[in-house]
Amino acid sequence: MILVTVLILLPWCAALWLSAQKQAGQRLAMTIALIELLLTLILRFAPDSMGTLGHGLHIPYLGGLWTLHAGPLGSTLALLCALLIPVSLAFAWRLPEFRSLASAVLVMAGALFGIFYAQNVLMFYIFYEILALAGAFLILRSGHKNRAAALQFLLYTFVGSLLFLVALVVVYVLHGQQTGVYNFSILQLADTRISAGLGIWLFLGMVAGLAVKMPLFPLHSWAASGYGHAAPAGSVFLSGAAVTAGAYGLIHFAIPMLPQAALEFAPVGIILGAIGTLYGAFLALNAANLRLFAAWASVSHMNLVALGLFALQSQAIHGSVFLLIAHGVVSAGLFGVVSVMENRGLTGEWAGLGGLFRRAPRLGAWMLFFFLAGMGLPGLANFPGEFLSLAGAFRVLPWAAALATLGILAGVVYFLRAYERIMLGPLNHTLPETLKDLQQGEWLLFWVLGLLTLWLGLDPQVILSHLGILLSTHSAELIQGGGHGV
Amino acid sequence: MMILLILLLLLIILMSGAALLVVNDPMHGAVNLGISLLALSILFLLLGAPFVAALEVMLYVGAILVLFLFAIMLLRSPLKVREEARWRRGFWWPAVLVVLLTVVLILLFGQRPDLQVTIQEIGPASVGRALFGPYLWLTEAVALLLFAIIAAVLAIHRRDAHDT
Amino acid sequence: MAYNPTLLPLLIVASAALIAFLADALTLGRFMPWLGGASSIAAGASIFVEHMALGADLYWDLSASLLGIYLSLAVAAGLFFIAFHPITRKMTGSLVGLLLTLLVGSLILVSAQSLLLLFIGLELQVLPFFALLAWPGSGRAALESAFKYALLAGLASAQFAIGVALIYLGDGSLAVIPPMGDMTANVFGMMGVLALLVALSFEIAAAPFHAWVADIYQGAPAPFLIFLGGVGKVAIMGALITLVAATPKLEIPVAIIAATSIVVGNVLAYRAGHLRRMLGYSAIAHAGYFLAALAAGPLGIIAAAIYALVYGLMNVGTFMGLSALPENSIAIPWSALRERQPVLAGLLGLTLLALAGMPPSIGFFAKLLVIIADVHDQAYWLAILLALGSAFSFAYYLSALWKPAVLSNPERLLRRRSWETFAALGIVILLFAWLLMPYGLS
Amino acid sequence: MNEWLFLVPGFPLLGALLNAILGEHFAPRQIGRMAATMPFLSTLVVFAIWMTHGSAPNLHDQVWTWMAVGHFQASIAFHVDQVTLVMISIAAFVGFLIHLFSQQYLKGDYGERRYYFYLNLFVGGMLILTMADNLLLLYLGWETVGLCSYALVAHWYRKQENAWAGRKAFVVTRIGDTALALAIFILFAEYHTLNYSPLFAAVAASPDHLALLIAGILILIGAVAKSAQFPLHIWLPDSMAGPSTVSALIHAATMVTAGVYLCIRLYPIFAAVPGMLWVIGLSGAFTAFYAATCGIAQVDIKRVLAYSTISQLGYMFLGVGIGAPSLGLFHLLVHGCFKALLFMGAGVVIIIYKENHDIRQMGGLKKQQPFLRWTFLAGIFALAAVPVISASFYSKDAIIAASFIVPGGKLLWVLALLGAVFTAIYAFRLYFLVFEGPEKPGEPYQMGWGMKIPLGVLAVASIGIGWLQFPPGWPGPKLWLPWLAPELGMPPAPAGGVNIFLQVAGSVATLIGIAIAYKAAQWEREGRGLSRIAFLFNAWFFDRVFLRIFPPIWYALARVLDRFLEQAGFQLLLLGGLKDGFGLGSRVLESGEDGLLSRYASGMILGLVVLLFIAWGYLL
Amino acid sequence: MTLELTLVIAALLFVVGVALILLRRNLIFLLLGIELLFNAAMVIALAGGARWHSATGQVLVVFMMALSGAALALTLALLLRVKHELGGDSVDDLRLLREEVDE
Repeated sequence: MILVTVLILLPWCAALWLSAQKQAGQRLAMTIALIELLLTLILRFAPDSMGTLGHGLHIPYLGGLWTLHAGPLGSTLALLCALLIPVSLAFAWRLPEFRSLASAVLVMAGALFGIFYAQNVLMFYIFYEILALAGAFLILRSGHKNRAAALQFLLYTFVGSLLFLVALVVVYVLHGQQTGVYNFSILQLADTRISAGLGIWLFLGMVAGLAVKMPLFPLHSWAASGYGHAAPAGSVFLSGAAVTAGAYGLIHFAIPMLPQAALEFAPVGIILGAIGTLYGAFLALNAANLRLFAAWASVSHMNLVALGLFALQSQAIHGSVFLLIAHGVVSAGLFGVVSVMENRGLTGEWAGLGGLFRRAPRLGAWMLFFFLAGMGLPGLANFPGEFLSLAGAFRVLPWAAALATLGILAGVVYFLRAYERIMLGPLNHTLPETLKDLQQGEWLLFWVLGLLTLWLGLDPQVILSHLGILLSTHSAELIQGGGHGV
Repeated sequence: MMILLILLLLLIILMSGAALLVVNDPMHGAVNLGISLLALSILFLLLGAPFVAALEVMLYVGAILVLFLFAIMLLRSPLKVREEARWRRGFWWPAVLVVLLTVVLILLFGQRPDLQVTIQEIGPASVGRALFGPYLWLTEAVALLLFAIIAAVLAIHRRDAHDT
Repeated sequence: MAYNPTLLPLLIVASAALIAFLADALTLGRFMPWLGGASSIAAGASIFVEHMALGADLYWDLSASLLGIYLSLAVAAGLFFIAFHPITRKMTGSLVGLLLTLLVGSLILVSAQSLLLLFIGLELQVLPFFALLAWPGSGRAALESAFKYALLAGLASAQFAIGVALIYLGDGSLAVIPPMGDMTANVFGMMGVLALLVALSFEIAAAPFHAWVADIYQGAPAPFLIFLGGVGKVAIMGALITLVAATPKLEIPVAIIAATSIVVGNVLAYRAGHLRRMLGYSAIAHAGYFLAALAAGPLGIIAAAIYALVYGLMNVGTFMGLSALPENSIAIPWSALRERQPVLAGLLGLTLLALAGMPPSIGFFAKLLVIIADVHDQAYWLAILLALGSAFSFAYYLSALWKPAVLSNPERLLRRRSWETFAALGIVILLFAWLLMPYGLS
Repeated sequence: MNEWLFLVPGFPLLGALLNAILGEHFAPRQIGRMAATMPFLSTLVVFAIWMTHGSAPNLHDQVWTWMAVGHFQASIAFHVDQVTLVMISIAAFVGFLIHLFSQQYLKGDYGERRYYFYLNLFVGGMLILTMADNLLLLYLGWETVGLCSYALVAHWYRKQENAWAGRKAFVVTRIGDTALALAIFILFAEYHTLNYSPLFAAVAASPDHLALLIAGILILIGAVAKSAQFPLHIWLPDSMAGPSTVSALIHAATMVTAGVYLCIRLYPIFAAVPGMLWVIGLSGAFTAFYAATCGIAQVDIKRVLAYSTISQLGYMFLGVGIGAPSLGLFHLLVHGCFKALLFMGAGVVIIIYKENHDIRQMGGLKKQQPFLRWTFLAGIFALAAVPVISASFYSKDAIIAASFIVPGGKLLWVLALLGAVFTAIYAFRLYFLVFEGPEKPGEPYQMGWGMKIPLGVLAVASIGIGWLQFPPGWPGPKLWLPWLAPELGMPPAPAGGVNIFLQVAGSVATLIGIAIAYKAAQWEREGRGLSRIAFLFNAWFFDRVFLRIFPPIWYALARVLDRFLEQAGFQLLLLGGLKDGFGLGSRVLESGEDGLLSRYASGMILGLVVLLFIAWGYLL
Repeated sequence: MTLELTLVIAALLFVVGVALILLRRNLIFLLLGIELLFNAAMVIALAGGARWHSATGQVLVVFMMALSGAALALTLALLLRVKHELGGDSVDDLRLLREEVDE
């Protein structure tokens, strides 16, 4: 219980301290990040840590606000986010605006841990909003200081999340009227009887709020400008860790609250996910520069996660969660490569690149490695997730899953075309003379991410076997029974 | 006979109101207001409130109207009597609004309960008893307010205050 | 009506006001803010003591006493705050006197049960502002804003008077809850109540009657806006609560006004460039949220009371922050403010976030309560409108946080040690006051 | 023996891993030698398996569970039976020979370390593909092999067209991979399992024709793309841009045969659907004929061999299609040997003529390189299926003969026979142009023992290996078919008179081809050769048509989606619209209050009037 | 006698007052308009007093008179300063505070 509270509040105090100081404080930020990693490791693998950790802050009408519950899914995602903090800070080590980026990332990290260990839906909502706000500051402060992009990100997430709030309150009030107990904890709200018609509207509200964060197809256009204008090191955390909040919210809160409506929404969700995957692939092909390319690649993968998640089928949902974690690591690698190139003064425009492999073979090798992972090459992180999601979704809606499978082909086209434009072919004369290859620090960072990707690719059971029954017991029979078999 | 008198008063107020709307010089406006106020005090007498009728003449016509005249006198720059435009620039749109207002008042007027009443004289004594009986604290509050207004007006017009 | 304990708070404050007025003559003006502050705290304490007492026309029920205590504490805080502001160097006595009359009016408004008392409370509360807004030492813009406010407030009080008269004509008694049934039983009562509603919604700047608010916020000197936004508006909201509680049939017009003001407020604020005008327009939106709570039945009344209180707190915090800035500042010079007044900058940032409804602050929980009340009353469309409104409010509030205005000469920023303590207290309240809220409910 | 199975793919993967980690600290020479020892070790293990379980191999090694969610059980498990044993021996042995050959072939070239890394990874991937016991592991091997072919074809990345050729290879094979993935989904959705034996049992138990038909077609598309069969063959001629050793290994012996191996492995699925086998046979026969016609008009030495590979693979598919997978496998084995030999020989020829691939500028090399000439000639004999002495006479002619007696096989037989004629033409045309005729001296080049041993071994193999299985009615050992019978069943064998007629027809076709080839070589030297036929030279213009249709559509769709849907749709309408909507709204409302006092008052009165109307209408 | 006529007079006063405020250009007329509104209120109050035979009507009138006078006094004081400092006494001169629409 205290462990989680420290886990959440420590980064916030650190962020406060950082913003108050004058000098950059890299060392402080990195130590905090490593402490966080240690804490999440303990929480994930400590023998007795599973289950409800403690009740706190019990408020009459709102229920126990600070009840913390370390579920298998929540603590695994927390581990992923804790890993991404030091990675993103390491990539941003020499950025001039390190201080604001680090404080934004730390605030987001605290909010994320709050989300993963929350048992009370209102507490989840509060951390979700703080995450969105910190994300907007990250986009604004770190990259090109572009206010329009930050504002667009803000509008998308806040309109969505407030609709989620209204839907949540309706469920809360209905539950209160039915059972007389006014409480926001998910255990209580899970079994409210809601009429089908109203249920669909509520679920749409919740999907609007949560699916905007993992950019589901129609609500995705903040991602391009958001990732495009934030510093790539910031986008490492934004696209790696922050998007998991939306998916986690759907699995842990939205679906258990409205299982029947979730079942009816499944076909629509799969179709949107399929369209989104292809749409992201095509736009990545046509991206104007490297940042947008990585952004659209991330959007395409996250839509595949959405496809698996909405299929509500045991393989699909395990696959989508695994792809979520794999995407976190792989997109960290992708954006890491982008940030390393930008540290070396390359603008990321296609004209300024070409034949880079000759000057920086190590960078070229690692870029190919992460591009292959992005393509879903078997043996690397994305493949198990993609394959399980598609196989599961295929059993629910075959033609839509077939459409999404084209994404495998589209993936090769845009990744290899980009790789060829950057690395292969004759050496581009405009490249700066002093182009150094990967230094010791960056090389080590890529090795860590690379080994993790390889390990996840070859032995996915390390995560899949620990996920347990993803859909909470209540909604599981309803879905499994009414749904699409194991 | 009473009806005739009230109709006459209605006519006078209508006349002075119309004049007020049309007249150009603010001095004439103030005079017209005075006429309608006097007609009103007669109406108050008819309604059986002699104290208020007297008050109307003394307080309203005497004090407030005189206040207006002072203000106009202070505002009027004696040099030129320029022919300034009577109506505001955007005239038509609010005019339509006023007509609408009258229409809705007439519509509502249609649904009134019957108002047949026998007038009883309520002299100043009972009003005085009421003022300092049940409404004592109210009068004290108004007293405080008036005192505050005096302080406020003084504050606004301090001579050396114009240093901004 | 003979003396009874419910009148005690009014008497304390009224006597302090009179003393303050005299003090100017005896050149004791400098101590008046402290006296004023002490007397309002005493008034607040007395309200707390005879909590839930029913006077002849004053009834300190739950919401009235809650708001009453808040009002007196806010005025006390305001007085202690402006004691150091340069604008109060001249005629502090009469200034404090006017502010205390304002407090008397507000306390009457919050707890009045008789229409005439309500009318006088309104006048007591509105008239001092005519002078305060144009206080010597404030610019020409302040004068224009004062005159506009004076004229429009005059029109509003005239309508209020007609309303009172009509209701009296209708059912013969001046009580807000007349003995035989509802005020709106007959046509005159209905017209009268609507006139009252129009006058009061003008005062809190709800939609169709909102036009004046932007000019006043732009022109008026910041210290007095603490009182206009923090105290005046909250009192009027208290009066509206008693009015709507007494006449359930008013919920449809209130809902309509709420919807229009949320839409109008957000649309205007989204485009407003000038910081103070943006705050003005957003005040319209907040009036809309308050009315949305009011239109939601019995639970709505409690939610409205809490929302009024929270809104007042946020306004006090914002304008305390703004009064440190020079008069005509278009945007907040964050960097300069941070060096000279770090905690005050923190308070200003936090209040902007609270006004927008950022979760950990009480702004969010007040809005949450309003949404719960609306949903409870099946008014889903109002809840969704409120949600969308506050989502867009983030856009313009945060753009105020982001606009990097550079101050030509940082010295013009006022620096006061004591303001830091006010700011710290404000931050603590804003962040943790929501813990108390549910206990207030139960 | 079971638990040692993982070593077979393990050694090359270990080699690749060592190369990746420690590569920078060693000289390319040592990396090369380390890389070569790895396939040698796995060949030893394979040899050990031959020794111990040669007669009826049925080994199984479960290493670790890869994925296990509900019914979706896929584990890293290797299974060796007759077919797999043949495939892994080719992959391991030929792989080792190629490693040995490239020690000298690529000495001093840039990116040598990268070359050996991908070569080791390729051999490992190929071994995993063939030894996998479930579809998912096969898919892993399938894609790793695709990746290595991309990287090795684009080995000399400094020239733009080489990089593009690599990408083209990977994209086209990836089309096949997507089809294969879809087939796996269908099979999993229908039969809830990915392992072979339970899958075949379930298919046999309840054959659902529609699903199996679609799955079959999709698997065929996958095999066609990987083995460069007719519609999806365009990538093979272009991938000659890579080094010859790569072509020898990948585009001759191992990767391209993966498609055939897939069809052989999933034979029960095809058999369950009536008419499916005939479709495979037709695609094989037509490709054989089509590629052979293109082969005769090529001028680049490696492109001739590329089209010859496509056509020979066509014969293997024909073999599977007519219900004789064991014959197909036999031809695969034979082809693996002589095609690798030819490619390596071609590589040496190219070095001698200083990177000039045009066979018209070559000639009379037999005097300068006698050893190369004899080994190359052995390969050409095998390619053209010269009766009795060449190995492919026993395998290819057996397939052509078997196709005659299969119901509906007449058309296939005619195509195959014509293909055989054209094969003989281009084979010997190539030989005559390069080695016979007036001498055009090239660079003197001394082949070390590292190059001579592979060429010699493969030359002997391409002659001798045919004797494993004599045609019916001939005296001599018939070992191959009975050995494979328990797993793949006996192929249809023509009887008595028909048999003799077919064998004679095959041999006559080859001899006619050789005669025409002699004339064609002379025409070619005089400049009036077959290469002037543009239709054949550009492989029936298929490549150009394909490239003008699909990529432009794909990029245009991307541009359209980006400009109209993203910029116009989301940015402009949704967000821009929102902003303007707000702007418009606020301007309208603002005009209502341009600071004018009475405008405010009228706002109030308007509010009052509206409320009174509502009161009059509803509330009373 | 019936009170209809009195109410008609009150309605007339109300409409004229509103018309004055909305239409006239000179500020003095606006103030006159407000006075008319207050008088209308007084008439209605007295009609009520007459109808219910109680002195409350007259008490209402007394208070209204006091308050309207107070409000008028303050507004006129402000008007004088406006005339002195902003230079105009008509409605259109009050344009200092407005949304610079073209910013």
